[in-house]
Amino acid sequence: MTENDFNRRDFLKVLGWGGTAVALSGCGNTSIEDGKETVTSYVTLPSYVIPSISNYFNSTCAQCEAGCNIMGRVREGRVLKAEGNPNSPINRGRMCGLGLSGVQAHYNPDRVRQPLLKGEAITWDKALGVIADKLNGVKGAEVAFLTGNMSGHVQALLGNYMDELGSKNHFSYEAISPAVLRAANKKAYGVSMPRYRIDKARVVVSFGADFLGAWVSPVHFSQQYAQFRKGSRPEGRGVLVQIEPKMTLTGANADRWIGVRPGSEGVLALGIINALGKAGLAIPADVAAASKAYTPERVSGETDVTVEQIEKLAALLKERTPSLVLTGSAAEGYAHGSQNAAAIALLNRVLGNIGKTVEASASVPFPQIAPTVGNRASLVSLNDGLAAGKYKVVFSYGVNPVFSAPAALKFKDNYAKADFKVAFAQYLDETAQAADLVLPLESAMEDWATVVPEYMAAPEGAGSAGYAQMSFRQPLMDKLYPDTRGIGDILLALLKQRKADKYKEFDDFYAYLRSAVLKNKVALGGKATDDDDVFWDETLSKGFVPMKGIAGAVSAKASASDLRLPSATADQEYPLRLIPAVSASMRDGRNANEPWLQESPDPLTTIVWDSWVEINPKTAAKLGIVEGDIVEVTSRSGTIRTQAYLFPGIHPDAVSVPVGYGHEAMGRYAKGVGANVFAMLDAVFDKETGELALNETGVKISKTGQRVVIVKEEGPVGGSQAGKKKIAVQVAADKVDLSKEV
Amino acid sequence: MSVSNLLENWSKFRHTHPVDDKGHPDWEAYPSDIKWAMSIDLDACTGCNACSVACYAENNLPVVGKEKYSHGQAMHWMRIERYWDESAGVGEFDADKGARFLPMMCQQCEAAPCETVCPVGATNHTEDGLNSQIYNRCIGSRYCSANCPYKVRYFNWYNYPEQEKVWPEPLNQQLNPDLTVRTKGVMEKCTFCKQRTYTARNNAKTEGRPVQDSDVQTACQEACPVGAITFGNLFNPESQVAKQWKSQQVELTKEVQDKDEKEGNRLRGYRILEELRPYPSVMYLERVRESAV
Amino acid sequence: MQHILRLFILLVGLFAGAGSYAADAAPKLTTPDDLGPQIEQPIEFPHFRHAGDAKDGGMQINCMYCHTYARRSMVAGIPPVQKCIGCHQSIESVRDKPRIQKLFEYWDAKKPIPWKKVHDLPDFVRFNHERHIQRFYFQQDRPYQEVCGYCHGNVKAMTVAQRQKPLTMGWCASCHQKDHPVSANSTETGHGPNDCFTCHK
Amino acid sequence: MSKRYLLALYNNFDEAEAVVSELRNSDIKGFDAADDLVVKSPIEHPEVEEFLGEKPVKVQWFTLGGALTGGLLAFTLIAGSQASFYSQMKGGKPIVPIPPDLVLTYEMFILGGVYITVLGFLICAGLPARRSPLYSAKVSEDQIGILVKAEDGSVAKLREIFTKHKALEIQEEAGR
Amino acid sequence: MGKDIREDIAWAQINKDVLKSLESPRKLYWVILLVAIAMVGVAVGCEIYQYNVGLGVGNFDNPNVWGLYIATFIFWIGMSHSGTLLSAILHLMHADWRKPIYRFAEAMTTFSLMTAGLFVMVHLGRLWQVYYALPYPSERWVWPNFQSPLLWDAMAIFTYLSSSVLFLYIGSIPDLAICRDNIHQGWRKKLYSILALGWEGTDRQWRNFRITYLTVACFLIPLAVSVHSIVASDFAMSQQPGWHVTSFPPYFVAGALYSGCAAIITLFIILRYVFRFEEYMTLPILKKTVRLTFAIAMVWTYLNCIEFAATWYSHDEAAKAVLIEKATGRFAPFFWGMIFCGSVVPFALMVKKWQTSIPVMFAVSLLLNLGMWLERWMIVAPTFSHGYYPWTWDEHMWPSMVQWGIVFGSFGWFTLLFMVFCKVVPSVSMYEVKEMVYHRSLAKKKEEQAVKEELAAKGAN
Repeated sequence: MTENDFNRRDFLKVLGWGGTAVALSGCGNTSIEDGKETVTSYVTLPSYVIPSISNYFNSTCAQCEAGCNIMGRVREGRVLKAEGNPNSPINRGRMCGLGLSGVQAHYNPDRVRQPLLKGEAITWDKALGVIADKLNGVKGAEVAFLTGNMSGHVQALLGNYMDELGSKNHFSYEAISPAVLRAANKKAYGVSMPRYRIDKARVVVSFGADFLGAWVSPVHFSQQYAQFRKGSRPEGRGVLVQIEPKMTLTGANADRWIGVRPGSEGVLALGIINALGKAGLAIPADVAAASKAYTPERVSGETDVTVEQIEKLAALLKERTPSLVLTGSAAEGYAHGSQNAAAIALLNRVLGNIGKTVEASASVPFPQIAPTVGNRASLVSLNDGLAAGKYKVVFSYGVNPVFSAPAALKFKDNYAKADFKVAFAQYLDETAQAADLVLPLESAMEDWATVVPEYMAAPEGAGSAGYAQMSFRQPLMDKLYPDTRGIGDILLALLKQRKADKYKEFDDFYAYLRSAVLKNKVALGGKATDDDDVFWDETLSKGFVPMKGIAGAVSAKASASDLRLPSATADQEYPLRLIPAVSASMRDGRNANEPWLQESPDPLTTIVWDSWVEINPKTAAKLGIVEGDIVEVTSRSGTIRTQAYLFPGIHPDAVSVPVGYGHEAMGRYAKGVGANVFAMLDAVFDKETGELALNETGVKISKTGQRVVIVKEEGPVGGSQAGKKKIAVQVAADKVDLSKEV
Repeated sequence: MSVSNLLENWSKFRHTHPVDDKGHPDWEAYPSDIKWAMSIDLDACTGCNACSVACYAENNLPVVGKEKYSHGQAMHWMRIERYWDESAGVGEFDADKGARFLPMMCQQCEAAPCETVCPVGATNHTEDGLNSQIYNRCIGSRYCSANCPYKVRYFNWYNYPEQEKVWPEPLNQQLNPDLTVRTKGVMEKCTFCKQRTYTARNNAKTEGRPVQDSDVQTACQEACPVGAITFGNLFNPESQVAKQWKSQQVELTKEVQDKDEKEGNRLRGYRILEELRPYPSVMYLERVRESAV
Repeated sequence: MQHILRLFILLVGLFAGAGSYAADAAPKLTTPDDLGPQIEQPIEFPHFRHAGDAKDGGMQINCMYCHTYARRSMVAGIPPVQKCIGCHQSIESVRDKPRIQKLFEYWDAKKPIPWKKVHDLPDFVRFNHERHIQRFYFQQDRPYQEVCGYCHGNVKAMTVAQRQKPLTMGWCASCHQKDHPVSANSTETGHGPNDCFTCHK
Repeated sequence: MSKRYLLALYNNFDEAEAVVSELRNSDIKGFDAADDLVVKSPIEHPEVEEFLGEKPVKVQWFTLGGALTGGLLAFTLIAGSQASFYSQMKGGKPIVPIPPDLVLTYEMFILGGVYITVLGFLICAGLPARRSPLYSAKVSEDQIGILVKAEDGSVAKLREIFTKHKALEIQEEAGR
Repeated sequence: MGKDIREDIAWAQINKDVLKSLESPRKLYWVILLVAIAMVGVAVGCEIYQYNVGLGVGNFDNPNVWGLYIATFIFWIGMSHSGTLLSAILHLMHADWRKPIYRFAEAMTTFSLMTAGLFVMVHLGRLWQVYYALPYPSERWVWPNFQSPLLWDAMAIFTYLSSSVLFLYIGSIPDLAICRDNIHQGWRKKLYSILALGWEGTDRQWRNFRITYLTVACFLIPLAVSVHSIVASDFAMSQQPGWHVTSFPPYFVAGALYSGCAAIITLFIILRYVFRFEEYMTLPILKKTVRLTFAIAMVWTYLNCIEFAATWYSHDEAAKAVLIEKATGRFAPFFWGMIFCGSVVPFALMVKKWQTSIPVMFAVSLLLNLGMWLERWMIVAPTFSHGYYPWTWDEHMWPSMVQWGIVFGSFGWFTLLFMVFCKVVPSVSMYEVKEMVYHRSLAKKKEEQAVKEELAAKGAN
């Protein structure tokens, strides 16, 4: 690899994948075939490549923002599978289904293969020329760049580009990001994303944080959860209580799932504080004052949680410390979401968890590569700007707002108002279809990048306090399509249009990245005397580099003074609360065209290849709905038709529809599957942060008279074992001896 | 050939393998020093489906699509089952204590009901304790599936690679070359990642040492975010799986475990449908729930 | 009596006919002289020149010098072009032979040579070169010509390699059922695995 | 001296019986009732066999031989192939399990028995046979035929006996 | 109540009457034949489609891996048992009334076995590799698995089919000789003279014929029992709830005889009508067959009760669940249909007046056949959709038109074979009817003689 004339991509080339490469059509042909297939052979081959034996190259997963470190299994020039990097503090060698499906994003048959100008294939030179033309004479303030979460050197380049354009309009949008939580955390603990230590807690009370499914860094939290559940741990087996109106994967794994009335999470938190006080825990005066009015009886009435339950929970929290209270998307998606989050954060303060299970995290020492995290408020402001005709040229990368913006925002119409829209896209999704110019991206398995995760997990042991890391994404195989380019390369080319001489030393993004990394060798754990090539190779082979991060500090000064928690008001016309459910595999729908994800059943309903609406059996009985009824879910902003699924894990006042389905474009596996729940969300905003409140939509449900057989993994008896107690068994914790287990 | 073999093998194979008449293992007769086994901690399992997707990736499983899925023709070797509490009665579901998840795949039974009934001998017991499935030998009578108590055998109802075009170019480049893509009319099932155990055994043999835990992980085990799956050689007392089986007092060739007869048994290892005597090689650990809350 | 005789002849004839047909239909276990089909390769590689005995003008190169992966991988592998060039760039005497020129054409164009597979097993078969080389070459210490030649035939006398052995399942199994000494100077014997699953994937 | 064949047809078994007993008691030169007399009937008639005298039937021996061969062959084939099929183990059962093998042994026992019995029948009954020198379709309809072979000289005598017992028809042909 | 066969019927008349059935058929024959061919065409089309696309087109799913094919397979196997019952068992019992009707019953055995055999093929996922199931010495040294009941099945069917064909053939040699003697035109002449093997009815031939016929009959009886008990072992030897039942072999055998008898009644009536065989297929014979059917129906009902009771009072919860599922679940209409057709309808056979009523018996026999088909389906399907493992229970699987088409076509195939047979081989055994008439007249004579003697003795006194 250190040979000068050796281009790394050479051996990643797919060469003659006959017999040894893939065994297609396994059976049938039983004879020896002479001379029909070609042997995999190479011109040159590094000594570590042995045919039929896989090589593993470290890289970083791009399927969600957690940024797990992965190893790509490469054989005969093809990447076959993503496996976890065992040394990574984030995922510790593990993977989730979404991450594993990354290879299907790479090999996807529906990828865009060449630049498209209004649907016509053009060359890259022409495409870049068109961009230069269109930017000609446009003021910086008239250019907007919409991205999702970003970090690393691509972000640095983007920053440079925006500077060159003289634009400050970089909008970072994520449809399902925990944006309210960040703000609330900042207020309560002083850091927006502290390290949660589920593994150290004896009790975890999670207000709708689906940390095993789709929340922040699920694989990392799953690791912590595995520790937390170990009976042989010094703290003993941990207890998980999940409080949320719609059961998430985490709720399904809780010792106690509490189906709270939607929106009343903050009330319940204060009720628990109140009960804790009654149980004899010392409560700081301001908190005591704030929670004084929330007697268990009142709280019980508002939240639908029994008094007994609240008291039991308080007793458990008092007895078993340290505990950890988490705020998740289910609690923050309201107009008073920030208030909810603040009330819940008080619990951590009261219970003395801050500093114990809520730890300070560190951020990378280079601000230009630190993650820009997306939120929904930025989309709203972009939308407002578009509506006002402020932006002439709009770039979008890695986001699909036409699909995921609430219909009430009328984003699609506003987007059309911009003169020239450029989408950097891997698929021809809804946004790319609405764009004028589509530039095809390389997949994450062909591209170079660095990634700094927002949630900075740290390895065990000393030195974890100031730990920060930067992960590397490197090509795992040769480009499938010669006419695709990496985002870094495109940005570099665009920069060269503006300032050719400043960037002329960099042939491509790889060169830029390499030089940027080598320049900061020392900060990245190397010595100044290290050979550049050796250092670079070692870094790549590790897949990530630890850095001495800028450590933050957590404070326990959350104030309880300005809490205003509204009581729930009944909506006569739209009596049910719609909860858009975020599933671990589908998330916001950007991975909907990966068939493994479509075919892997939703863990709770086991439904595949379609969306559904979850209804509590009691509500369904009232409405006369049975499983498989096609129903119309109507809000003030829109209507969707989908199949009804009776689900015990949802509050009777709520219904839930998964997000990510209902694509009208994107590819053969995503198109036309299910209904898009984003399209029917009301435009209600969190009062403090301006975030779109996802759970604030009231709906009504009506039957259409049609009925289908739901396509799902579970059989007609549902989750019943039909009296067979020896299939999936559950025992009470005090009935087993967990402490001596191996 | 056959008569001399008969005479030669007669005495060798008169006795049953590996379960002799007394109902406990005749390990002496076991032809190798490896018995692959698994244990799955349901208390850790979160039901996230990562194992199942990993299995799709590793074992070239076809994605059949909605239409065929609706006909029950899904090809997931590892399926995640989700059960509810039924405190109020059968079919009356109660979500207060969450759900229970159970990853189900071929249990690699020691006395597998599927093996004896295959008319062509396409499924046999291997010397390392697996229940093999020889795709090319299969004629598709589906008798094995009919006789499987767990219903974990999956039949190729269609010609997925060629006629159904399940792997359109370039999706087919992802296929794992270590095992074939099965064509229509063939039964298939979980193999405990045969290609991985094969490589592990091969490497260990080349190095002249027994197989260790660190040599091999199944794809599901490797992916599992909570590490609920343990896999290894049950005959190696140093292996994690053997330790777990031992500490849970689960013995491979018993249909009723001694510990289950005892009062106040504080262990949680069990095997599914043990009473049918297939002697499954997968031990599950009961899900635990705190009752104080 | 006539009837009996007639019937007898009929039956015997039937059995004999069916038997001889069956015997004929089954591929023969070893076919020492029956070479497989001739396969056209991009370059007519003279195995006899490289691996042949010195008395026949060969250079007696060990098979595993070029097919170096055989001892550590499932597949024996075809050497990269680099390997050919490694020697041939310093062998001036044959530089202008047409085959060598062709080789250099590939090298200069940086293109891999599209060799055709000669010993091509069906897709559902797993054959492991490493295992066999380890067992017979390293442990049992047999000459490499014998070890490799058992399946590949007398390659050192061929130009382009041709399949000489049937490579059928029965042929594989005939060897797997034999007892072989476990090492060069051991009386202990063992045979190949019997499990279908070992070779079928 | 050349032989001649005579076929006489009768209406019922009583007449035929009378003819046969008379033929047997008669002393005609060159005619032996045991060898040269064949009775043909449209139905199976035990009395005919009775008055013709005991002639042992040997089909049973074929049956016995066939059945035993079939059974033995089956067991050897099955057990032998199980033992030599790479000794594949099946679901905790022995390589050569006796009880299941007996099922097929039993089937082959029957198969062998039936096949060889039928073969034995063909051999014992002399089938397939060429047409005998004299045959009348009446025999397969409703009449009983008595076919005799005798020397030229005794034809008249035989004819006389046949007519005496009200033969419906008498055919004659030179023999070989 | 019609008349029985006349003792004084002329033997030549028998020949004439029966041979008439071999003459050129009426138009209706061709119409039915064409319909049968069309039905076969449907099945062949379905099979080609299924062969090309895969078994999935039959709408199978993971638990329901066997559909109608295996149920129909058992149905046809079961139907084959009637021939053996009539020709072998009743032969040994010297029940002479079987003689006019056993020939077509035996033909039915052969053809239903041939139909059943096709279902084994249709059912396979890889029909083109079916030779893997044959025990032939191959270069690979690979053998089928002789422990598999499915292989026993194949072997039993082969044995039964070939034995039945031989039995049918041996039994009809004398009749073929009659045909040879009476038909002198065209291809038939050649065919019959070859098939008759030069049979002349000599005493030597008859002697060996009798013992052979008896021996083969003796073999056929245990063979028939073993065939259907082996089919039962396909289920009883497995471990599935509802299948793993000790009483399955006798239950299957009883069911087989039952459906066979029902089919005999159906065909009896059809042949009697079509060939005007009123003289031979007389109502007293029908009556006896009907009574026999009723007896077997009761045996079957009894075994059914035994099976249900054993399941109900056992501790096998899974088997009990399957039973409850059968009786109350999705299959309830079919289950109760089976009980109605199999156990209630036969009581119509008890009514004396109906026993000889052609239309009533025709309708009843069709219902019985339907009931027996349902029985087979109710054995196979519910266990699949309600096995040990609740998660895999499936209530939605319904056989697709491809499956139904092939099942439908199998009836056409059977009809086709049977109709061709009826025109080639006499469907009433002429020589045995002659024997029957002869023995009956002898017995009558003897009786008259005895009466006379008695009278004479009385007179003497």
